[in-house]
Amino acid sequence: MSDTAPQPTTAAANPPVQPIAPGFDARDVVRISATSNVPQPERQLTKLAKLIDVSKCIGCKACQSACIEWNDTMPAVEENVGVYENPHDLTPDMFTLMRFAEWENPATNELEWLIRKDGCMHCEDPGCLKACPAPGAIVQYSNGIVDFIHENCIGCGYCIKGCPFDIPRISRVDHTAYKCTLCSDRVAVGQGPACAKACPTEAIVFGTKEDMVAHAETRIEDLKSRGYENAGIYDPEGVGGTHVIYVLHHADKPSIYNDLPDNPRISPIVEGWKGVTKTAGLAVMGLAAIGATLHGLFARANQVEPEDEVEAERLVETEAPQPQPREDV
Amino acid sequence: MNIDLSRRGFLRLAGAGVAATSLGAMGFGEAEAAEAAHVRAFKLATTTETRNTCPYCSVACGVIMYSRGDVKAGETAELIHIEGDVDHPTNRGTLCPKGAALKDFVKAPLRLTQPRHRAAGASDFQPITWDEALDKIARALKDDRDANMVQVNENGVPVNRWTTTGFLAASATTNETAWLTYKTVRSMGIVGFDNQARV
Amino acid sequence: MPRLRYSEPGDHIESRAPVTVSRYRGITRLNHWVTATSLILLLLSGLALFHPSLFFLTGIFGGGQVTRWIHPIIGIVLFFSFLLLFLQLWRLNLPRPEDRTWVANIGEVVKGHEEKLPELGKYNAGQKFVFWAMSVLIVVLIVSGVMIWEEYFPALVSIPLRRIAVLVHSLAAVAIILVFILHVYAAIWTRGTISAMTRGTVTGGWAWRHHRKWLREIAGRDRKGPAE
Amino acid sequence: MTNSWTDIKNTDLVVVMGGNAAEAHPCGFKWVTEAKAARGAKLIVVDPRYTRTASVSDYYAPIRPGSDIAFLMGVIRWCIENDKVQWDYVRHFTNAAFLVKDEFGWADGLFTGYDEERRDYDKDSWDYKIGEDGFAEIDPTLQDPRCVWNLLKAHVDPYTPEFVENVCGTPKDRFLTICEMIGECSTPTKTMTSMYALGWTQHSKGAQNIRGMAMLQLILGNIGVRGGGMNALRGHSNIQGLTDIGLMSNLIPGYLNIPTESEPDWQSYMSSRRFAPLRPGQTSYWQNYEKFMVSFMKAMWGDAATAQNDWAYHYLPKLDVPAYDGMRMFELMNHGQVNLYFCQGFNPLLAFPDRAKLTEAFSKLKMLVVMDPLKTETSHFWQNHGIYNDVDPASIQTEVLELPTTCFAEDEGALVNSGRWLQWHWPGATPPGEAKHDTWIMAQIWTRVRQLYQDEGGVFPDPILNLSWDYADPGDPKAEELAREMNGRALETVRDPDDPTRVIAEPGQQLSGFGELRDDGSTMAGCWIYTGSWTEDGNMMARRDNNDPDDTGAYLNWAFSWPANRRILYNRASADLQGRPWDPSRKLLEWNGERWEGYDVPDIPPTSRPEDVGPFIMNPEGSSRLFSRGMMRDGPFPAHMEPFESPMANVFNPKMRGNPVARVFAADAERFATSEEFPLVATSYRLTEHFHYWTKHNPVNAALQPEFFVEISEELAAEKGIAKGGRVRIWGKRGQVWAKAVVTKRIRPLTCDGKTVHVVGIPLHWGFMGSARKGWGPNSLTPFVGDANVETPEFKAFLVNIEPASEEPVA
Repeated sequence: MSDTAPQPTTAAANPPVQPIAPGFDARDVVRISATSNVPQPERQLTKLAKLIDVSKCIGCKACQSACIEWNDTMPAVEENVGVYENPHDLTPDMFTLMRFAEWENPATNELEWLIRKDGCMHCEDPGCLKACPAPGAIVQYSNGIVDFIHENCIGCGYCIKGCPFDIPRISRVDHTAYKCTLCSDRVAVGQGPACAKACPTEAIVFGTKEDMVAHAETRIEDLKSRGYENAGIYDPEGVGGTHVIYVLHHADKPSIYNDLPDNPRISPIVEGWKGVTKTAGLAVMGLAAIGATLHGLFARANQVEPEDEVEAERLVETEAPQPQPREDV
Repeated sequence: MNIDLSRRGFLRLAGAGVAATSLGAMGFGEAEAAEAAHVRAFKLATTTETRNTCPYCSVACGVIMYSRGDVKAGETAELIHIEGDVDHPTNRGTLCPKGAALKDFVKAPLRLTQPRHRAAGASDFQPITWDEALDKIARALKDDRDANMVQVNENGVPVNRWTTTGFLAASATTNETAWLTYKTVRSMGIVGFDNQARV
Repeated sequence: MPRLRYSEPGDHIESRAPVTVSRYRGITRLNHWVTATSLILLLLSGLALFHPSLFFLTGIFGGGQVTRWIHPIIGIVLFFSFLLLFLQLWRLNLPRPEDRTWVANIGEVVKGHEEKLPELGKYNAGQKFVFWAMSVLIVVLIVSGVMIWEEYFPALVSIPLRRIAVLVHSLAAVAIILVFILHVYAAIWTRGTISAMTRGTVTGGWAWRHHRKWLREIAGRDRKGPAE
Repeated sequence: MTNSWTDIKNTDLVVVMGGNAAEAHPCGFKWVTEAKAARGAKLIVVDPRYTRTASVSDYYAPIRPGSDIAFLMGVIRWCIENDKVQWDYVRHFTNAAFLVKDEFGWADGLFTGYDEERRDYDKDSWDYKIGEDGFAEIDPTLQDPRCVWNLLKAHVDPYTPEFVENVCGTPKDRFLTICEMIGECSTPTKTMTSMYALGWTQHSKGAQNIRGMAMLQLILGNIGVRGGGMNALRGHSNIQGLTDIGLMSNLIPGYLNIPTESEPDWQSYMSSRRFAPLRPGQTSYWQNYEKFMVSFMKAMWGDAATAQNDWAYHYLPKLDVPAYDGMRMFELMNHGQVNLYFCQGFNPLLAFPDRAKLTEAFSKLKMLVVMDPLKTETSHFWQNHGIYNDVDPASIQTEVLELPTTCFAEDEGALVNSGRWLQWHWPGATPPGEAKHDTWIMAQIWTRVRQLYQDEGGVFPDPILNLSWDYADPGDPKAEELAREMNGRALETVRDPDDPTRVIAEPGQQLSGFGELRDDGSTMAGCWIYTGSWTEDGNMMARRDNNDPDDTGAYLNWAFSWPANRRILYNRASADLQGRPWDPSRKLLEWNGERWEGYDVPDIPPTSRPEDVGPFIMNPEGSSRLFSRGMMRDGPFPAHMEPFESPMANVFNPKMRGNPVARVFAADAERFATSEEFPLVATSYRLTEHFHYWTKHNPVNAALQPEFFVEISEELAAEKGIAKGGRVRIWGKRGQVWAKAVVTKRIRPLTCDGKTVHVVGIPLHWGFMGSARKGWGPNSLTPFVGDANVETPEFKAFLVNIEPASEEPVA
């Protein structure tokens, strides 16, 4: 096995039909949910990224369609609720979703239809993985892909609370969490994700993060030449950067793109819960248990003396009922 | 909660539970993942590829159909996936939301699988064999043609036109189908002939 | 007859030589043990999801999926079972002035010098603390628990609120486990106590030593005869 | 398309008007984004709605449905006024210099020769002055007041920016910004491309919309050049092919015509078709008409077609009306004059206008035969589906046969894309159940009919009995056999006319180009423009070499493009009069002193000198036409006409309704609405999530866009009390539908003729069959009238009203 896996790019060639060994596997895992000090792999895969150029996106939903077909999911036929989003939200059967926003640019008074492909951002510092209590249910490979291992998932939904982007969804059928895998199975054989392959305008491209950032720069240049001074890249630091990055015409205000978080980070509450609470709590409970045991063993127990029994008998035999103590009245 | 599922969950996960317990017993260490990290097996491995073009709009994107079984080898072929053809100059592997879902169009729940006949006034279709259907059609064509063919107009000019039968041709059939259809329709003198070019 | 201040109507002298006193009716004991069992199961399943080093505990329940599914259900059982218990016990767990003195001299309690303390009714301040702490924490746990019950209330509250709920839930869990430890420990350390929840009776000596007012009240009442 | 999808990457400016490429042709639109990203090209969208194409445009302007001609004439006026004209191109490659008859004129919205009775023009005056030499008179200086250029100037004069604003509702400043962006492309080194579709064709003056832009493109010198052209984005995958092969009432493969009653014999038929050149030395390619026609007759009737019997001329039907198009057939059907009707992969119940009328018409048939891969609305027109198809089956006496066909995945053959590429495809799946290939079905029907005529005799059996049918298995012809037949082969030895010793093709050999076709019966070809697609070298349509020297986007070795594998039509016009490319950086063809060379197949003979032969060889003038003579029924210049259902009167002539020469059947005239009863302008369109009425059968696409909706402005919603996502009722003169309301900023009220005009957008993907939720198509509302020249229904501009509706009653 070579020490570097094949370098995938968007549909560099048609998918292979001959059996081929996956380019990465358990040996390339750098983070595992509910598991500390994971042994670091000998080899480091090149960091990957999917670039979504919102300025090129025509909102055609080819990515959704390709995603459904590749993953063999089948979202329900819902109803129209007055918007273009269908399904209405991410679901266990819809890992990516076009979100549409009609925005009037106060600077130009022009209407802009901002269409953003929503889905897992594959954070460098994944909140889902941090929150997950099930060992091995969520893993991160050294190429940046954050993947769910369904056999290990217990369906508790902690990943939902951990995710800064509201991405994972729990299946009502098998009670495990689902989200975009970045088509890890395709990437493993040197293909780009299904959505990137399909995207008609190549608004979605896939490759090494380095290349994607470089490509983003050229796009930003073009956008600036068309009057979008604030065009820029969205690769939020708060989560250590992401392996799904956006080119936005208005990078100064991500939230206009259907509430894309301005400064996403793992919630301090989640950090607290999974950090100090977890450790301190366990410690306190442990100490209390141990303390009690020791005290029980070494301290003298509170015994009932024989004279107590005598007193009791005398009382039962002789004592008249006590007068009611005044203070009780 | 689907009890049945939890039962299966129970059975599936019981082993894991036991493993974890024993692990825990040994030195109270952290439980390890029951299932090692892995990526899903690549589903197109060992399928048969066939080049085709998308039947929807006139961009005519190149597609590759992946099937189990090979039609050219005379086998029955089950379509399992369709993806854009990277070699194609126009779409370069990309597909739109319709094209990307072509497999499920081919396998549409309402695909027709047998000839059906609806009698006058009937409230539903009944199955009919191909032979019965085709003979019915041939007979109807001949009878109507013989009855209504206009051979000459009022000025005695030969016109050989047949207007009481019409034919709407498709928009996504092959040129070859179109040519055979043309020959059939024109040789009979049908003038009520149109296709979907305008709608 | 005078209103009972230190005992339940059911409490009575079981036998006179040696004196045994009936402290809990069968139904109350059953109620207590159902509550206790669910609390222990919750503790085990909860801890399994609380800290990876305890995840192996899911094995007891048949794996993570089942643990995840069963934990909240047991929670519901606990809640209602404890509710019953609460309705039976809350009156005599109301604070009394002597509790203050008792708490002030908690040192003597630990040393076992109860003669230096005021006479007590059916419960001492420690027991009352356990009772009220349990009551409050169980309410907190059930409320926060429902908020994060993915399976049946996936979108009951917003994700930010769910984050708070899960934090509160785990903090409350830690607290209730501490209270639980205290409760169990006290029951063991104070010899002769367990039988109250097993057989339902305690020895006269135990009653005299720890809950003299309670003993006096039922003794006096029995003297007049239970007929009244 | 004059150009190809891949050529769009060569453009500097894309104008999407009368179309919505990003939504309807996403993968073709890729080349627009390519041009933007790589060349810095700009994208302009003019549409009543702010579409998904507009969402990635550089500039957008709204327009009132059905007012495109006013807009386009306005742009032409602005270009002329501001000298944004590519003069060399206009002078040499258009008919600007041709002198027009003095009688020709235009007044009150009408051209000379209008006959209100016949709803038609006498077009005699719409032509050139012909000199003694038999050639058209010209004035190269463009000084003569009767030259086309000056007549054009006069014609567009009324279309001022104010006029445009008033008629189209397009704000003046937006209109002018667009004029300036377009004007930049009048330099030889900048090109603009026009991408349009049904947004222009589906009007009662659709053809004139397109002429309007074509004229603008000629004035800017953008026809025949890389990154330019008139690019019609055809709707369906092989609608180009079916049109090429002439599956229309009045066509013969290769755009030849079915004769009319006024052409009783071969001579009279040919006389009006071999156009002689109108200028010295011009090609006038239709002079070869007879070669194509004879080869076709030989392909049809083989030995039964001889010079003696006028090539079996009488086997062809003769028309008494311009065409028995779909709409005329439904009109006849409705009068009980049609007994038997076939629908092959076509769902007319949702595709043609005025569904109520269609249902009535179908109910009067004796038998309806539907061949389709899917259970369609048409094959179930008689079945009750509650409010979605409220009919009484018992009262419908039509017999229906539903025949399961294969689909693309299961069959083999060629489809022709919008860029005229014939691409071969192969089967990769086994047909479901008893589904059969369309070729098998047609062959089975025909052979059985022939059998009946052989056994029983009957009326005029000759064309059937003599039809050539030499296939290995007559009951199941193979795609290859049919493709070879269309390409054509030699029947006798074909020799080089200039050098009779040189043999071009031996009998039985496949021909390699339509230049080899003969009018003496020695060749046969089913479709002359396809000659060269399956030669002695094999199947050219199956070629898959995607090399593209110098990245011109031509891909000459990928598949086959008609005619003669040419990728850009009129490509000689990419070079100036001396044969030098207008834009050296975008060379397509160049005259090297002896011959034309470059990246494409020249569309004039490779050795004909640039000064001598004009680029537009199909026209007798040798040049393109700013003035179209009598070629179109509704005028030699496009003039503003209102839709038949319009919120305002025609400003040129208030009495004129719609297109004065469009065909209107008596009953339908009664069913046109006025803006008094129906104040809202409706327009129909496609959504990117769906394809026509097919993908509602696909659960995936059904999930992506599940339910029928209409789009309205926030202003209209407020006015009518309609809530976002609420259910509404939309009704017109011919029917009513219920839909969900999408309330959007992307549709804004327009101000036309001083009035506020609200637009209601009605997408067309729903019906009562399939996986999506049940709904309706806009055709329940649209008027039964079509374009004056080609009868494309007026789907894009009609009148309706809208109101909030209660939730659907549970059946």
